[in-house]
Amino acid sequence: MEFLSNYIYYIGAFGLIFIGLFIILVKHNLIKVIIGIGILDTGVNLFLIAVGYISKGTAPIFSKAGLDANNMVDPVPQALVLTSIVIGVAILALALSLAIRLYKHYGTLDLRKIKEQRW
Amino acid sequence: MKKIISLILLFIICLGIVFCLQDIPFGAAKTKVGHYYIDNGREETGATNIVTSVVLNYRGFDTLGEVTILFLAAIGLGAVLATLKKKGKRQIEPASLILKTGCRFLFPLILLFGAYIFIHGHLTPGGGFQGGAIIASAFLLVYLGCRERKINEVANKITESIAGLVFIVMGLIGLTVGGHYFLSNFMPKGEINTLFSSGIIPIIYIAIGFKVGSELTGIIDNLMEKS
Amino acid sequence: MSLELLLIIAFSGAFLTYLSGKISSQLRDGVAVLISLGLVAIVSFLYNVQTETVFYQGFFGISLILRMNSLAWFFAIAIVSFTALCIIYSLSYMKDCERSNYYYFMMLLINASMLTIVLAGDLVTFFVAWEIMSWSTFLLISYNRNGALQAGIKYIVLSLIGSMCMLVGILSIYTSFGTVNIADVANHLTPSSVGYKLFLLIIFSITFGIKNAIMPLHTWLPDAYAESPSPFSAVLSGMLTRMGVFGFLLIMYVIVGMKTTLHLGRGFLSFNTILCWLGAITIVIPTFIAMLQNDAKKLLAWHGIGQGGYMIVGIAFGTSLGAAGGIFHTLNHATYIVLLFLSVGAIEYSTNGLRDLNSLGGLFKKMPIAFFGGLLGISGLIGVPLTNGFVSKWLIYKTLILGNAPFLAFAALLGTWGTVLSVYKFLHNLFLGQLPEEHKEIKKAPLTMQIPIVILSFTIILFGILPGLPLKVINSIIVAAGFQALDINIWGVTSETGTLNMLNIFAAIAVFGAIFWGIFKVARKSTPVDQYDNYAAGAAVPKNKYHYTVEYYAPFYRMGKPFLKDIFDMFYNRIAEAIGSICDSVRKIYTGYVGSYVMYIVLFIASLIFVQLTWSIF
Amino acid sequence: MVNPILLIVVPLGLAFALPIVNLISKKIIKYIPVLAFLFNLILSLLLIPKVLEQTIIVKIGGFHPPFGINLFVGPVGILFSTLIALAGFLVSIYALSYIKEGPKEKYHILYLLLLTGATGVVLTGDMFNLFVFFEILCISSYALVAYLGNKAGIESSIKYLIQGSVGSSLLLLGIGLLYGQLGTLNMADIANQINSISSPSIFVPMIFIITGLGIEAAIFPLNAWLPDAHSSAPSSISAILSGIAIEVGLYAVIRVIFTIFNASSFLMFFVFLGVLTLLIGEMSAFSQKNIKRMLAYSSIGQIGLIMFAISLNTQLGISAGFFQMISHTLGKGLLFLSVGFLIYKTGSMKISSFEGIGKKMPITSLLFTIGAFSIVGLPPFAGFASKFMIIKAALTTGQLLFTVLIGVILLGTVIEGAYFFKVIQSIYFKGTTDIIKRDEAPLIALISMSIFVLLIIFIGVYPDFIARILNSAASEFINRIDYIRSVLG
Repeated sequence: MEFLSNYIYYIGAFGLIFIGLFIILVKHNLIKVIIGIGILDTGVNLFLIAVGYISKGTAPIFSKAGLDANNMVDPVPQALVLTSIVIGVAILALALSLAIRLYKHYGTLDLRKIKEQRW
Repeated sequence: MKKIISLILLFIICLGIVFCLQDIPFGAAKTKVGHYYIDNGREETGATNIVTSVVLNYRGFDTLGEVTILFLAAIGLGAVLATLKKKGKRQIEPASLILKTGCRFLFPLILLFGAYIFIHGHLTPGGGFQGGAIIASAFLLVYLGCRERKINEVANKITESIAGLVFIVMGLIGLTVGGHYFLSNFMPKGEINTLFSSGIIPIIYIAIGFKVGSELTGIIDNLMEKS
Repeated sequence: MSLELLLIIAFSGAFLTYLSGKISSQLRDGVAVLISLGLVAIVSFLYNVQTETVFYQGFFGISLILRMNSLAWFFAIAIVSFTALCIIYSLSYMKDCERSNYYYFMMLLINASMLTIVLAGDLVTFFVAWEIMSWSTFLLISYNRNGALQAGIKYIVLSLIGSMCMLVGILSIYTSFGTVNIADVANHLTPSSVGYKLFLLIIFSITFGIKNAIMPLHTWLPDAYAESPSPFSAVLSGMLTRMGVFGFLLIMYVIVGMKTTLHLGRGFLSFNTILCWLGAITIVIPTFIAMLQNDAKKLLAWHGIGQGGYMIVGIAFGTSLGAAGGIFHTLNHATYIVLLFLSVGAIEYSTNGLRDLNSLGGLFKKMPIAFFGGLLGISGLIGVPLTNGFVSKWLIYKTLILGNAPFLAFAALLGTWGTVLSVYKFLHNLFLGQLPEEHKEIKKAPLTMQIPIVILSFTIILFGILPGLPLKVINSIIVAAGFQALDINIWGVTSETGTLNMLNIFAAIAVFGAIFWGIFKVARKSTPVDQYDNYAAGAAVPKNKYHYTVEYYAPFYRMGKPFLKDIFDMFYNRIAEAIGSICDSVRKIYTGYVGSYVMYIVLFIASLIFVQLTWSIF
Repeated sequence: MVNPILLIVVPLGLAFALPIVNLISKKIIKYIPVLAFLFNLILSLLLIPKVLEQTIIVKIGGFHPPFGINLFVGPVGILFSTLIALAGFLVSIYALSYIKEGPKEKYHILYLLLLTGATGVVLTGDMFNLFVFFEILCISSYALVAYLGNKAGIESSIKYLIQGSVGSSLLLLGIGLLYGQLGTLNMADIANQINSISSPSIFVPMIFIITGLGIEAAIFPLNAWLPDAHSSAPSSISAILSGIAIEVGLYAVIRVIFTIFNASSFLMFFVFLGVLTLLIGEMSAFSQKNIKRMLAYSSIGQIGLIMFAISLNTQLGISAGFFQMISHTLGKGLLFLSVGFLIYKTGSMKISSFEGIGKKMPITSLLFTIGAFSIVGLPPFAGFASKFMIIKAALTTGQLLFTVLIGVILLGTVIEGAYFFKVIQSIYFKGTTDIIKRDEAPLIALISMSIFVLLIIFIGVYPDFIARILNSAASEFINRIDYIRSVLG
């Protein structure tokens, strides 16, 4: 139980990462695959935040006097996650627009049927 | 079969990560760089929100890249959807009066809230990206509520470009006046914990707020209109 | 005249020809002839010059060297003169062809690159020129479209294999000794191990063996010769293929050195013995395959392979007589094979591209010059006394007999018998026998085509009667390679076991010839009849019914066909097909299904992590 | 003062400004990339002598390296940025006449950003910044692959996007793991501390990072997107993707292996992977009917060759690898550009449809031929010089294994030669013999392609011209201590 409470964020993060990868690997529907990419992204972001967390820490904002600098979480992963989220948004937006175009061309989103480019 | 193989492979990767994570104890003390930022961030940048000082000053170049990526997504989306033939006028069912009025009422408030978020980025949680996203949500609300309304694409583009240019120009001014470093905080840092403090951070965050807002709006617009 | 300037003229001449062709075709013809003759003049002025100059140092700091000595001069003069003759010949042969600018450009480019090969004083220059020669040859082989395409691909693939081998060899020399200067390399190589020398010899032999079409590597040659434009076939067979002989001379006697090359290995398995036997095989089999050919150029092509065998046997046997014979045979072979290709070309020109031996015949009266060219050519090919082929073959036979190699000698002799049979078919089916009806009226070959034929015919006789002229140069080559000098006089060679003196032979033949001519004149009884004045079983033979040239050697053909298949060619084709199908199945891994692509990525990571966790090798 | 930051900022600023310019005048937008990369080219060339003397460390925001982001402008960086600017400049000139349809201003923005991303990747000295620029490079490639909006383009783009985003997630995961262990993102700082942590916990992030970057670098099992994407993009973009993008990806991979992780034992694996990549690429290209797909597979082969050379881990090997990158950029760029107009005029990508085009477009065909010769490695073109250097490097090591592998590589070269020569035959020696009316590519495109040819011949004949920078570049990779010291002071 202690193990779980110690590592729950890691387990959650990697759980999301593996769920995302698993979806990308086994699902045939493009939208599901894009959702998988989203989950994968989220998992990575969660992991980054978990890396910077310290037990019972506060946000690294000196909004009022008397905050203990030693009790603040690492601000770097938060900055990284900010960037990473934006990148995730960009990729998802582009992927969805491509999915729209692809559906217009093929009339399906089943990746097993979208195999004109091969060999 | 494929599922089993996938699971086995993922399990192996999982094992590797577990081995690796042994060296990264959860919730331990802060690491080197983070510690430095928390200790020196206020003096060096003048922002009380250390995340903001990291995002815009210490790692400002990343943020420039980040803004670029969002810009890229908007442009890329436009490029992908551009050649799509528009179907005839879509039949839009007009929204109910309550919805319309609600939208009209909420729209300026959301804008105001977004502006508040990005203007106070260096003091409180939040910043340009968050504020921009909130602004974009206001436009999304308009799309959902007052369906016949459209954004002014030209104005949107101009906002987007100018906001991006402001970022670059601020950086270049830093290159010429502020100790010859790109994106250096050449403006007076002011008194900590006041609105007009921490040099170029608020200016850039405002620019980012506008840029993110207009870009996300552009994306929403493209997806709504062209599909 | 410095060597750089010579090469600059050669290369820029090629470009100049192309550019002038854009202005007018007459100008281009003039420029081409001028350049090629100019090169002949310059090279002949360089006779007996020995120089070595560094001309460029910008290529990774390697000093690139040009060098002139007797070996280089001998090949250089041969290259430029044969090319010049072929260029002159082309003036009318290529007149109405498409892309003639391109043709002349490539001819002169090949000429220039061959010239660079023989003048190269270091291996990098040698290789660069070799490659330029290879790809430009490919571009010209493919010129005739259709069948030529396959031939071109076959040529360039084998050629690439060869040059890659050579590149490895050259770079291994460069990394071992830090120099590519041929003379320096030879010095450095003397103390190195036998194994390394053998490695070099073998790896270079693959390259040169492919170029010189030694038996298992010959497969590109018949198609390439047959499908090229005839003047280029002549250059191809006369000089370009013989760059292989030059290469063998270079690697065996200049770089590795005569003393070590001979008997490198154990007993029968020594390098030069094996090369000799490959040469012997190359003499025998292609000669008999040639007999079955019905395409005039293909027939000559197979002979080209066979004659290459003589050169290899001569060179690889490793006595002064043999080396001289091999080198001399290279020159002689070039003379008569160029002549034969030009004669065939004249027929092609006159009959609008026919070269099928079954459908030609009786052209003797129509094209006397071509006939005499062909006659002298095949005489040289057989080695009839008073032609140059006789001298070099005599030298080679003598080497083999003196060297106690009866089987090799027998193989050489067998080759000659085969040659006699097959070239007679060639001469008969083209010039003798009945003239088919449709060739009654044919174009006359123009003067520019006849001049080279006449010059070459004259050269055959000249070198046949006065072999001392070229042998003098050859003597200095073999002396430079470390062999004992031969005792040369203008009429032939003197050696302790028997002297070759063409003067005596000439006298004897002249006397017998006069006697026979006299008898023939006095006792002549025949009456000429018209071509179609034929009767069989009392009935007049319908025209074109019995055509002598069809299915010549039919019984032999039936006998030999099962055995004389080109098994190597089939073997290579099989390999090529196999590689093709392997390649085709390899690309099936790109299935088009994106899930499997991601699976590859995950598999990559998982396997690496698995390996690391299990064995921790990284 | 010329500051290397301008190499990134100026094209970026121009890209941001382009929508406004487009509103003012639609005609001048296509000249903006030309200007931007001309500026970059001049700036890079000006910087080369300075950089060769001493590495320039650009501190962004004025913060000292482990705390702020820095650019590391060493010989490698400047070599790549020159190459990127050169290719970008020439291809943008080409695009003046090539890009005629679609949302043009978006094309130019994406094009600018693609190359800006590439420049950023090669110049940055920060791990996360590398990731950001890598994403700029990747996302603009996704969009540009789909630019034509046809079935093939969209399909390739979405497949590329799926694989690429999986890769970037893995990359970020690796960076996160590394940050968790070392608490820093600066490459020099990571490199400085990397020996202090145990091997399994360093291996996993390394694998993630290499895989993430390796997807863009087209290393063998990770390269399935490449043939689709390179063959479906507009030809000018294919030239950039083949000539710049994958090489920048490979640069990132080897930077990670050499400088950051110092994983020389891993390089042995890379040698084999390189040979495998080469063989798979060449064999897949062998029986292709589609010309652009063939060229794309050939790029995979070339990447394998570069990997092999660099993984030899000697001064000579690494500089040979860089040389091969340069000659590949020039050669493959030229091939894609010339093929672009061949396809434009015939309307088909099938090799069989090029029969007889040698008469219709003699100059373009000639340019294609020279590019093919250079890629196959025939003298006197650049490909020969680089191949010469690679073989020399492999033989200099004196190990039998490398000699054998060189044999395998040369076999791959023969296969490559076979399929390129088949195409050349179709262009010149197949089809009708009738006189066809000339229909040449536009002059401006021919000029830009001719510059490629001139460079190919010049470098092929005079390789010493770039020898010094190649040598310094190789030293930069070999001496990682110098790298760390020059950044951290």
